[in-house]
Amino acid sequence: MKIDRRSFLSLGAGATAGLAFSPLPWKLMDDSSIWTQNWPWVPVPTDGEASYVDTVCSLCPGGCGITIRKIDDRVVKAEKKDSDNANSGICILGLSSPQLLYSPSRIKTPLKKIEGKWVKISVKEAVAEIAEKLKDLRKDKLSHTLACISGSSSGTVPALFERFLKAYGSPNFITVPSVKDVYKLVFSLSLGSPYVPVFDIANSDFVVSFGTGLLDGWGNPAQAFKAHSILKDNKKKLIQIEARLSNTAAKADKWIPIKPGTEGVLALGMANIIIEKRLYLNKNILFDSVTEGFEEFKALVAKDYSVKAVAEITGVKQEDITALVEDFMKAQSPVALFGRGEGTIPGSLHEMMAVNFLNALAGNFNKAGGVHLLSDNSYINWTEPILDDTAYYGINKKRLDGAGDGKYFLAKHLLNRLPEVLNSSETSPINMLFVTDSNPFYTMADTKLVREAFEKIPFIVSFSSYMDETASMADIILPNHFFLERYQDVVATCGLKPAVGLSKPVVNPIFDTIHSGDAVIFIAKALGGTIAESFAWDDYKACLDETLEAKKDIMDKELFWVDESGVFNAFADAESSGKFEFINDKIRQTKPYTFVEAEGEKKQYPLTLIRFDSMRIASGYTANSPFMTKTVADTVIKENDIFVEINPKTAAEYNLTDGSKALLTTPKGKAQVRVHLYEGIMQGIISMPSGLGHSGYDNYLAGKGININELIGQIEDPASGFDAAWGIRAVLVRV
Amino acid sequence: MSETQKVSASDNKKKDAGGTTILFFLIGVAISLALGWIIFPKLLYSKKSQPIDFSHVVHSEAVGDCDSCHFFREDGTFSGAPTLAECIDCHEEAQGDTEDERIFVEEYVAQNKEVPWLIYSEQPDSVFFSHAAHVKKAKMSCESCHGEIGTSDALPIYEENRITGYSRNIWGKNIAGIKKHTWDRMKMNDCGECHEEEIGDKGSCFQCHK
Amino acid sequence: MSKGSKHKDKKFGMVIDLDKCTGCGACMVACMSENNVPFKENESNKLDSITWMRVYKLENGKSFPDADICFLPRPCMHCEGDHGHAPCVSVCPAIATDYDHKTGIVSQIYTRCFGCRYCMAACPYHARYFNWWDPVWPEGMEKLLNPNVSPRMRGVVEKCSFCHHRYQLALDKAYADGRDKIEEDEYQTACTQACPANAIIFGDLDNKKHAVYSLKKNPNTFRLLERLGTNPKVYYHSSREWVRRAGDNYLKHETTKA
Amino acid sequence: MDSALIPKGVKRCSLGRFSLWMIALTAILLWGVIAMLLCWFKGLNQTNMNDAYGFALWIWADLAVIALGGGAFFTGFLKYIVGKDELKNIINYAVVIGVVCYVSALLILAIDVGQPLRSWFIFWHANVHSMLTEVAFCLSCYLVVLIIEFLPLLFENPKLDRKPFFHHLSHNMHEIMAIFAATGAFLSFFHQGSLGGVSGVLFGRPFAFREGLFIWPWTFFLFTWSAAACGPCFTILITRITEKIAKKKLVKDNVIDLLAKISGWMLGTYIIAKIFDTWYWAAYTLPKQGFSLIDFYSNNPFYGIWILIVEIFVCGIIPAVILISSKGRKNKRLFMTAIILAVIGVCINRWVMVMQTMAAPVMTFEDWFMYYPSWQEVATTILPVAFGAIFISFAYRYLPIFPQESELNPID
Repeated sequence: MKIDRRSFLSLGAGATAGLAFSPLPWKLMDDSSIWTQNWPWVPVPTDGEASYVDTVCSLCPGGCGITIRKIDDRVVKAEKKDSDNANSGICILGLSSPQLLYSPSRIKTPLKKIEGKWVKISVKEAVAEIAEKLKDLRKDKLSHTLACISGSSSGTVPALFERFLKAYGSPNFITVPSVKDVYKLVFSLSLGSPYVPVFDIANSDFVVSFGTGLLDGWGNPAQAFKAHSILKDNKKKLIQIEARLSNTAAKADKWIPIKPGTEGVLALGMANIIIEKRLYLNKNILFDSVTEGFEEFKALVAKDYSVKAVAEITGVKQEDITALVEDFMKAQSPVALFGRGEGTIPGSLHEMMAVNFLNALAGNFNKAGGVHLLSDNSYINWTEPILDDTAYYGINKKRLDGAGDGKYFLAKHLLNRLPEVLNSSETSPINMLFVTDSNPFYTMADTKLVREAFEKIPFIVSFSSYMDETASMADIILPNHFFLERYQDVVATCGLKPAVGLSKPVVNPIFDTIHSGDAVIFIAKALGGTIAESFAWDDYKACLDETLEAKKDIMDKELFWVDESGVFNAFADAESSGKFEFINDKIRQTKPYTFVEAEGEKKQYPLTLIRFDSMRIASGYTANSPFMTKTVADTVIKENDIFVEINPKTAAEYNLTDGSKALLTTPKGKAQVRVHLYEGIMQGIISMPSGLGHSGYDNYLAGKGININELIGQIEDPASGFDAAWGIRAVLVRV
Repeated sequence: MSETQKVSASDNKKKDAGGTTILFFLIGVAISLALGWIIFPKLLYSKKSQPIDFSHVVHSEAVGDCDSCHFFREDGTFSGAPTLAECIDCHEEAQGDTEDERIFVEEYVAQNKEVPWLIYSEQPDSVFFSHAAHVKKAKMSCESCHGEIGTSDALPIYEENRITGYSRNIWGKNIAGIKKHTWDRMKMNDCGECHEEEIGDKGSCFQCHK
Repeated sequence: MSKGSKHKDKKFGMVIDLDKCTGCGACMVACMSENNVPFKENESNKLDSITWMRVYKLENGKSFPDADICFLPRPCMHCEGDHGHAPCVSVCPAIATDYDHKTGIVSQIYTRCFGCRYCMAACPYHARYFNWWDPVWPEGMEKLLNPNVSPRMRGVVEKCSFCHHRYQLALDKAYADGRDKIEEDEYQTACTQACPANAIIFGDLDNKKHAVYSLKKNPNTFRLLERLGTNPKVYYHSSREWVRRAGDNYLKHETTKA
Repeated sequence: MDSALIPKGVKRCSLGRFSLWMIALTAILLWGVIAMLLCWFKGLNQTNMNDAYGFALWIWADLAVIALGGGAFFTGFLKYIVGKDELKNIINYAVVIGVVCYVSALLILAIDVGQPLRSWFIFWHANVHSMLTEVAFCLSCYLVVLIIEFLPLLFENPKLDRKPFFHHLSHNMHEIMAIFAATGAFLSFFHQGSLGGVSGVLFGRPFAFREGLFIWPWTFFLFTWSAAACGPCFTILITRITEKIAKKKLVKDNVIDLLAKISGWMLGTYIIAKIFDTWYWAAYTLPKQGFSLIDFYSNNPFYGIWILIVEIFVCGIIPAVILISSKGRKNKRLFMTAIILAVIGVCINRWVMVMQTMAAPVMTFEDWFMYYPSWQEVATTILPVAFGAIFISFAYRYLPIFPQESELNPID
């Protein structure tokens, strides 16, 4: 036998043939594809027992009852609570809460900034350090130089902060204002009490909205959407008056474009027609015995707000105005909505009063389909904090923002005045700033001014759960639990009644975070003396239980406790004259009617930039989840470029085509943008979404687009002092 | 003459060479068959022991049927392997004095740590298997798929496919895929086979996939 | 299949009221959250952005002030075609997608799909998405994954399943309770459940008692691209003629189907 | 050095020169291989394809390359079945080109699928209703046939031929080649059609969808027809290019002329059918779906009516007329123009059936989708071209592909 090359060849051939008859190649082929079906780098969700836990969403002021779906001890989804009562509902933001809970931009432990770098510290160390600094201030009689910016004014946590400032000795507790503050002023002035209006849209047969973003995030979006759907089911009308074809305008039965900022003029013009044609008479309402200042008001609108003049100012056709008035007054239960967009910018007091006069003339207060007035009864009945001399001295100092004083006599807090106050003095009048539940450095207009002001403050303590813009400027961060990890009372509205909901921890805190309520109590205890005495609770949970008392059992069962007594009943109950007052001394003091104009020279800035709010972009303290940003259209954000909407005719004037890059300049700043041609916007107006251009947070959000607040300045409402800017003059240059 | 000689010589050579060729061919075949049928399966599967041993017999005598520990949740889903929560009622304290019992109580129960059981019948993530449909609706016995594990006194070695990460019970112990019992294999075709017999069709994809 | 058993079959479908849809995007997020849809840092390229449910913005093409827009949520249409001959089902070479005659749902089996993308070429609704990238969940976020839906790997096609896993779970519950059938409200898709405007109604299109049955017969109800013969199971409702017309292609002289 | 491998009676360039040529081609090949590996390991995000363009450059390349490779089956069909014996002088080369084209097609498909390790599912879990299944089966079977057709040629290499086994095998295979050719022709008629069916059955895509006979849309028949018409043109084109590079005549004019004439008639009849198909589509199929022809040739930056004119008139009617007329065939320049136009024509046809189908919006509220390939797509598409050039170079150098070569170029 000779072994040659051929033998090896045949060995190989045999081996090949043999392999074909062995499982090896076939099993390998099968297993390699099964391997691709189970790639180790693709996560496999761990299975477990599913459970559902109800809680109240506190990501926006809406306070919806939601259900969290859990698998064992992890949160997998937020869902609408399966019931019609108890304010159940969910929106895109609430649906995002699981992503926000596990977000990479969560702050995982208390942090301290040392030489510009974040260093982990313990809760104990953080509390001790803050207390030490606070003690020093007190020693120097500077307790009033502690300020606190709170995102909300309602509920126990803001109340604890406010109480802390008082006990410590500072008057400078400032809340982030919203349209709700102006709503209260509207009714303070005309009914003598700061009622909060609830618009009974679902039962109305004719809704006129003066730029209110009914379907763009206003109020409680979930409830607003539900109400709108009922309107559609009942085939009732919605009219939207707005410069831009917003989502609300698109859903409306009629969209009436109007020059922005002139909505109040239109409302007064409409009031004039109603009075002139005596259409209010058949409305069986407030007149004669129940109104005051009506004759004076009548004369005022007759003089300045003829339909012709109004048409000229607003750009709305005369016949459209008269037709609108007719339809409005013909309706059984008409209602006029006020407050622009989603209501994060408080807005013009006079404009809202003007619109509310339509409600008065239609006599719809507390009627089905009209405006329901809720009193802001507090369920928090704590004993007053104990004040020592230092505290007493401190709280009697003037508020830094000037609220409640002089020309700002109406407002309680004026956050928008803070940057100016800080910038106008050499050294910061604030030595320490608490920032809780808010991101003022991002949400306040005129970012440049705000940065300058904030940089002056020697010590900032942030209580944010996220590495947002303000937190990154802080010196110490005591991160709050996310709402799915904590107890908290949430002030809400159930149906047409005031209510309080209870957020309950759905999971144990996943990071080393601390409830802001606990943080305040611990800091107070660390300070000792009367301050510690004022905070006798062991912790926040004890405080909450004590505050809610028996209500808690109801909340545990039904999430919400409804305040049946908090409804405005009859005009006779009103605290002052018991009448609806068109004009009175206080109103006269506000110099009616002045509406806010956009800042900037028309010549230099021929265009007007307005902001628009979108459900898909959260613009407040809570920022977008990755899923939400994913839903944002490519005509809003492309890569990192933001788009500015412009009418094609205006675009042609500026030699701009769809998608072209341009430099947007306003009196407040410059930004490179791209343009999106949109037929749904008035000529000469351009618009940009709020809520983008974050520098904080994670890579799913940071760096995308421009923060519109960098381009828009605040404009003090001459009547209230709140920010009433609805836009700014601007110019676009192709680049 | 010389021509013929030449031819026959070459023929002889050919024959001889042919024999060698066939022999080598057969050797090749044999090597491959041995490799494929014997060595390959040994290499393909890694053997793993369970963290602790467990006797189904002892437990079923003590607590009853399978569903005492492998139960349906209220929502109709199947709980699978029991968690500590189920064991703790009896095993707060050591039951008996075996080494495994000691480990279980000391390292798991006392430390509240779940036992990382290796699941023989673990299907991949893409599979939706409804225990409710089979046990509750079709009233099938556990044995029809899980075999005699319920009457075993010790846990068998867990074999894991090194490429796919599957338990060997899915493909079956027999490398050729031959099965004698319904529980010998748990591949999709085995599901299909039974469904075809019992229901008349294999069902749609989504019936068993997610 | 015998007639009797055919009668028991369900035909799940949807009616979406475009008059109510506000374009808020809640359905999209609910869907992504329910179905373990991956997300990337940059999702602004909508041609490479997986959204089983996508809300389109329709424009009427008119100039200011007559311009109008309408939002149109687009899940998978679960086309029935001609007897289950959906555009995508018939072209898949590996039976990775099939039409279930018992539910009317078009399935997609990610582990079977080998990524040829023929189904995507076949689908006129762009309802099918390809996993161009490996899915990546940032650290900690893998906790969000729903165990009832299997995450997809790179290189396969995925699409809306009408939340079929919820049907599986509902059946499980029914079996465990000793029932054979589920009630209509036991099985709802995530988008239907989440829609704050209640614009989506989901149910058995053949069930005369269900809202979808009467809604689909409304003269203002239409389907997308009906003329192609795709026979979709998602219906839309709009009181605006231009919206209904945008639902299909028409020659200039043709009137919109009522 | 490699003279032992070179067939008898022909002259080849020096090994050094050949090596240089190979190095150049291998460099291109490597570029393609890098792109291919990127696609396999990093995934298809390396391409510019997207959810609107699931089918793009690669699928076009596949369709085009198979149409061009159609020369093999149709020449085979003509020689073995119809009995045009002269074609034996070009059939070898047609087969070589065919092998290149079909291997290329399968390679591109292997890169194109998102899960290459699962690609065997198409056979194991086949859906018989899918045109792609039909394509995969026929393509693979036909490639096997082509290789069988190619093998005897390989065994005719002087070195292999000396071994009696290969010599006899080759001889015997020649005997039964007609059977393979017939099988191949049948498979080819079928899969060329299936490829046409791939887009023709897409009833959700009005641009591509065609009515037809039974389960086969008209594109099924048009694709087969056009491949039969233009495939041989590609064979002729490659032959001419080879002659140009080799600087000698390899196939006699009468052979080329015959093939060209048949192609001309095929092209002519095809284009009539294509015009009829286009007219029927525009006049009956489209309006039923609410479309008019111009919808597909307007409102976008690229696809104008010009592309239809170029495909049908410039690259269809004109080359057909030239190739049919003997005067046209005699005029060398005109002849080559016609051949090139025919090849371009079939490529344009495959292009529009893939790319324009994807580009054209179907939902009224969507816009045209425009796409350009990434370098990885281009490189992987050029990869088979480089592979083809290498394969053909080797085949030409070492195999007696052109039976008339030694007669036409006697070595002194």
